[in-house]
Amino acid sequence: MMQTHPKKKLEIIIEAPLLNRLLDKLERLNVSGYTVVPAIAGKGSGGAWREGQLTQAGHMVMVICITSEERVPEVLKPVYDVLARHIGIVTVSDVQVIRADHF
Amino acid sequence: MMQTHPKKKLEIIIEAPLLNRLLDKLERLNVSGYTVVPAIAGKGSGGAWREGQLTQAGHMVMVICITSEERVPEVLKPVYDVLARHIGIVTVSDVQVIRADHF
Amino acid sequence: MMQTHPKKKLEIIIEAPLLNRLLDKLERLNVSGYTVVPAIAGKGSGGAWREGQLTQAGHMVMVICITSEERVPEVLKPVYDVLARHIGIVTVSDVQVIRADHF
Amino acid sequence: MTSFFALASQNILSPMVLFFGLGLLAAFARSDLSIPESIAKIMALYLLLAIGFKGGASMSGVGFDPRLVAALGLGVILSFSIPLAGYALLRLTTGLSKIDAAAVAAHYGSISIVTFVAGTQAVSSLGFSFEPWIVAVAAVMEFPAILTALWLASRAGEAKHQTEGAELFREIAFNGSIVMLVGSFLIGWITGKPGLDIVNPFIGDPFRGVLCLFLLDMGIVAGRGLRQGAGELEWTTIAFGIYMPMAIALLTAVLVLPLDLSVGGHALFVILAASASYIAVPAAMRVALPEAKPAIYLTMSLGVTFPFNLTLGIPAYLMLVQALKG
Amino acid sequence: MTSFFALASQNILSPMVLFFGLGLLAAFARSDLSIPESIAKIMALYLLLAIGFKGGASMSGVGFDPRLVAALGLGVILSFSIPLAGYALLRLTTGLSKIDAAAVAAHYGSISIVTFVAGTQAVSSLGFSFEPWIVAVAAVMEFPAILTALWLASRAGEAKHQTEGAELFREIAFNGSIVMLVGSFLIGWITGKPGLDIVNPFIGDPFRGVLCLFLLDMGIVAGRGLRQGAGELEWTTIAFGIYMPMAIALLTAVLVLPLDLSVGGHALFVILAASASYIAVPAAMRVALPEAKPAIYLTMSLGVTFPFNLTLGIPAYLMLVQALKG
Amino acid sequence: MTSFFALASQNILSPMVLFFGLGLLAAFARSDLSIPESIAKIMALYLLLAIGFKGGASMSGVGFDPRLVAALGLGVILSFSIPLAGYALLRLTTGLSKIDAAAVAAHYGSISIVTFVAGTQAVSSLGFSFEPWIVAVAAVMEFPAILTALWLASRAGEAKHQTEGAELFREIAFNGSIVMLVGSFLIGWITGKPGLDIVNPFIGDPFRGVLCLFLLDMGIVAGRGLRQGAGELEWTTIAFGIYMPMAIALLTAVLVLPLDLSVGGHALFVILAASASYIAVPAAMRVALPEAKPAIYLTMSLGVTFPFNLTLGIPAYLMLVQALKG
Ligand SMILES: Nc1ncnc2c1ncn2[C@@H]1O[C@H](COP(=O)(O)O)[C@@H](O)[C@H]1O
Ligand SMILES: Nc1ncnc2c1ncn2[C@@H]1O[C@H](COP(=O)(O)O)[C@@H](O)[C@H]1O
Ligand SMILES: Nc1ncnc2c1ncn2[C@@H]1O[C@H](COP(=O)(O)O)[C@@H](O)[C@H]1O
Ligand code: NA
Ligand code: NA
Ligand code: NA
Repeated sequence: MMQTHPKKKLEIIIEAPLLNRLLDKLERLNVSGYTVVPAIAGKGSGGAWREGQLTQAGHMVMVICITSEERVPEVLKPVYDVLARHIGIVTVSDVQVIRADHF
Repeated sequence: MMQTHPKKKLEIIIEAPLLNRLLDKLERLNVSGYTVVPAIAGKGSGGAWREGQLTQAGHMVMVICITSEERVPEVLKPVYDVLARHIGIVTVSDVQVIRADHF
Repeated sequence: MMQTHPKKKLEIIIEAPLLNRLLDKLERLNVSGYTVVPAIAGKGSGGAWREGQLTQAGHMVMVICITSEERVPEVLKPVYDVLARHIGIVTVSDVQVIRADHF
Repeated sequence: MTSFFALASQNILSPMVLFFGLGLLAAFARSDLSIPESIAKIMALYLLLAIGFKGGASMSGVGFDPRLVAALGLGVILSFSIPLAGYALLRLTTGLSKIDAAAVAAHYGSISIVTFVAGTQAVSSLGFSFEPWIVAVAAVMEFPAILTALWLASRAGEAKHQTEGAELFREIAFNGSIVMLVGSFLIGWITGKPGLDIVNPFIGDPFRGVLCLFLLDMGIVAGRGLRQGAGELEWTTIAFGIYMPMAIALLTAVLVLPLDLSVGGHALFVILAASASYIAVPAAMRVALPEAKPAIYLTMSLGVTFPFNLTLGIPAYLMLVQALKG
Repeated sequence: MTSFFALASQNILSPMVLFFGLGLLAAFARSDLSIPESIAKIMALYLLLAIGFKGGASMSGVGFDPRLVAALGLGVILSFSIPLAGYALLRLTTGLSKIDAAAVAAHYGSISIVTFVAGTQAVSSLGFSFEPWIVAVAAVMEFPAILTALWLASRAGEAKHQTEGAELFREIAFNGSIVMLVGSFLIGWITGKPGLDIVNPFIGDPFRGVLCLFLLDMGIVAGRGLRQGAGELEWTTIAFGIYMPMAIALLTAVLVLPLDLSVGGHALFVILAASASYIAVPAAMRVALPEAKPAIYLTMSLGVTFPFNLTLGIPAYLMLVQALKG
Repeated sequence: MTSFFALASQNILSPMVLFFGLGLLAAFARSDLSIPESIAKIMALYLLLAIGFKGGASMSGVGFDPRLVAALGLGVILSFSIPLAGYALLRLTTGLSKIDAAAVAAHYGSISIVTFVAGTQAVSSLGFSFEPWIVAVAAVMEFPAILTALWLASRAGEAKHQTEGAELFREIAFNGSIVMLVGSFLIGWITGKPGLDIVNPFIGDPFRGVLCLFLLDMGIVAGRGLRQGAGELEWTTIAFGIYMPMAIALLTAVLVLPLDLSVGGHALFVILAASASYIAVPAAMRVALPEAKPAIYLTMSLGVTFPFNLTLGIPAYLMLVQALKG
């Protein structure tokens, strides 16, 4: 059987015009990595949106970041600062990974 | 340390031509929000598909919906009705969120 | 209340040029299904990348595969072989599904 | 017969058909050649815009043609009734389930706009002209066939779409292809020749080049479908994909005779009727008859009937009409 | 007035405006007709490239026009000050919050390049020519309005963007639209007529056809926005979307008089000033004033003011300028 | 030398090269200007279709040219052997690992179709014509270099791709670029002049405009790569990106002499050999030599060699060939 290691998965849904700032923050925090997935539609307290609005305003993307449990608080705080005034949500969940050295 | 709150994450993989109906259902259920992510390929009991088929038939999308534990059953039921005769799958998992008021 | 069943969710982030090989492997393993989601940007030990690089090299995609707990080890092993020399990460997490027969 | 070979080889050796063949080959060789989905989508809209606008523009200034009404009526009747015949044939000759037979039959009652476009190219390149409003016939034939299929399926007790009926009807009637085709037709009609002058450098001259690229994509998609789906089809089902369009063509060629269309218009009507949908109907089937297997109906219409019509069908129907019209 | 009706109906019955209307209708009918996002984006870049390049190319070889400097200055002043007036009016006549009023006002100080493009088509089709550098005025008017809005919001104590100021400024100044427009203008200027000959088959002849497709998309997007957003707007807010551009047009028409531009150039300046942004400003607002509601400002600029300008505004401003210039 | 400056500045002041420069600037200024990926992909396919089709069409009707066979042979030999020289140089002069050296060297053995296209524009604009089949040389030079790199890497004991060999070979041989280029060439050849007349309004006239847009995108991508990757490269590695194409050009210019091509054809052969791949080879390297760092080879070929060839290289090679051919 293959050995797995517990990690945390952060999923941050954020507006496209703010993506660059979030990624800059993550890089300054030295997270080991992240992956950005596009979204095509959504709804939240600010109303519904869907792809193809001419402007990127309101258009969301999802940032996935696998990190170790210990690092979660120090990452959540600044991420929250970027999101605070803007639209977006953050979830944290448990995952298992194979290569622990990678994260 | 930042306070987090337990929620449930629903992930619904559904055929694109049925997306509008599912979203209508979710809105009538008054879920606080959802995000739709595109898929580009997949395989299931109905065979394999990949992007670029001229028709949207068979093309899947993934709807992500964070909601409170209590609401899961009342959301699952009608979602299941939309999916029942159609192709698609639903998963539920545990997540932590920062701002509980949002959901 | 609707009956749910525990399953495992594999998420494999892998380079686009290798996607076909991974999918071939998964098919030979007879997994019941998978869904592929595009990524538009990312960062890892190999540096940062974003969409629009002319070549697909470095471009990642995410493969989501829901499977039963028992099957995880036999699937992880060959997936790991495809990834070993290449860039990519794998996570495993717990989910609940509605229709157990489907997986 | 020499004449048919001449016609067919002239048709097959056009850049459009050769690019379709290139796409097929690329798919069979498992090449990673592919056209991005957004491009395929905009090319499809472009073809609808161009064909609709040109049709509409050539209507303007022309007096009302009473044959239009008869042609529209005939188109609707054909679209409603072809699936009945198709369903019966499939149930008799193949092992398809009721629901699959109904779904496949719906595709043959509806039409393929790209087959129509390829037909206009073939007809024009032989020097034939055609009634501009024939494109309106294409629009009305798109969806009656879907209703017949739903009726067949509900009679078989397998579709329970009562509650969703109205919504489904709206979705089908206002689907993007129909709105684009009819809208462009009307705008072309309203703006006439001056309007056409404005958009012609976009929809006129480059049209056939875009068509080549679109057919390349269709070849890739059809080839992939064949690779995956062909093994699952019985030979009697595959045969249906060849003889059904020919039978429809024969029937339609005769039924259209009383309308006294030009040779080109007559041939295009036949080509329309003999073509099988692969965009609008599959999408409707997923929503309305999800139990029907897409692998079957997509392989049939896109993998078997479309290539047949594009290569041999169009010249054959053209010869048939020429023979009939003396 | 007959003359205005003639002008307006000629404008409305152009293929461009009719395709915009088709898009609106499709959205209202909840059709699934849609243009892929990547296509909308490349068409927007194409329009900027074409309009910039042509402007630049017609500058080359022409002696320096001192009125250019005055026009640029006037454009900047208008872009800075229109939001002040807009903000005051909105606070007086509507229930919008300070932050929403500032955000909406910013859109009216900035410009809409597609309104400008539609204006050039209307002006040219009536046989008027215009100063080629007017497109440079479009470029400088894009973003001063954003700064005014930020100042208004910070005075209202609701924006705290000190730390991000420099980064925000860079983002706004180098946003894709401005880089594309200014860059193409300069390349057109440098390469002149020979450069234009090279790219003209791409940016010249097909231009109006692409514009039709782009306006179709804008109609769809505007229609969707109206369907969702209109209910949430007071009628005083909606009225602002109509009378504000007219007021700006009147003011600008007079202020531009001393520059002694051609009728076409004068009218285009007025059209620019009266137009409202829906690409650059909304994106800037999301970053800088995220508390402002996009549903309000997008519905106003894209759903109310853009259609008004496209259909009635442009011919009205043109008549106004003709009247003023005698 | 004045003549070189004249040639180089004429080349650099073409809209194509200026748009590339605009893209570079936009990336350096961290502008959000970007071309959607699907558009970049379809423009690349469009360029391959156009260049292949035109080459093929001008072959048709022309008697068989025995020099074609010799040229193809020479192209294959160069593509196989250039990586050997490149590998040796890189190992001697830079600190690159064996695997990185092999990967970088592979890029210089293969070719860049956009450099070739830019070369045809430069050559034609000076009034030179060229052998139409030179585009076939481009096709055969695409991938032998990859095999050499794999052999170098396996000798270094770092690649273990035995099991995947056949699959890898198929992937490389049928990659989308090659299928599109060769397929269009053959379709052009089969359909000849009549075929060209059909697609020319699509692939002919707008070609250079599309090329401008494509080069804008390449500038953006190259600029981003340089911003991220340049810091990580030693100056000896960067120098290789400049002197290696010049050395290849010199060698090729001499080796091609016995073929007795036209000045234009000779120059294009040299441009092909001196160009470095940035689409097909990187993708192959990711699959076959994943340990090699993409940041290194992409920055080298796209960030250093491509801009050098586009601006100074092409005119220099052209002058070299003119001098050699007397
Ligand atoms: N409960 C939720 N589940 C999933 N996505 C959500 C949820 N709430 C909000 N979102 C996403 O976040 C965006 C902004 O949400 P909001 O800030 O509530 O307007 C929405 O457009 C959705 O894409
Ligand atoms: N086990 C699975 N894991 C992830 N996605 C799946 C799975 N099974 C099915 N899917 C997705 O759901 C679609 C329909 O599945 P099915 O209904 O089994 O044909 C497939 O095309 C996949 O995109
Ligand atoms: N910690 C992480 N969280 C999410 N995605 C990651 C992470 N690390 C790597 N990735 C993704 O995997 C790709 C390759 O990672 P690497 O092998 O570390 O270069 C990156 O470009 C990211 O898209
Ligand atoms: Na039919
Ligand atoms: Na304005
Ligand atoms: Na080379």
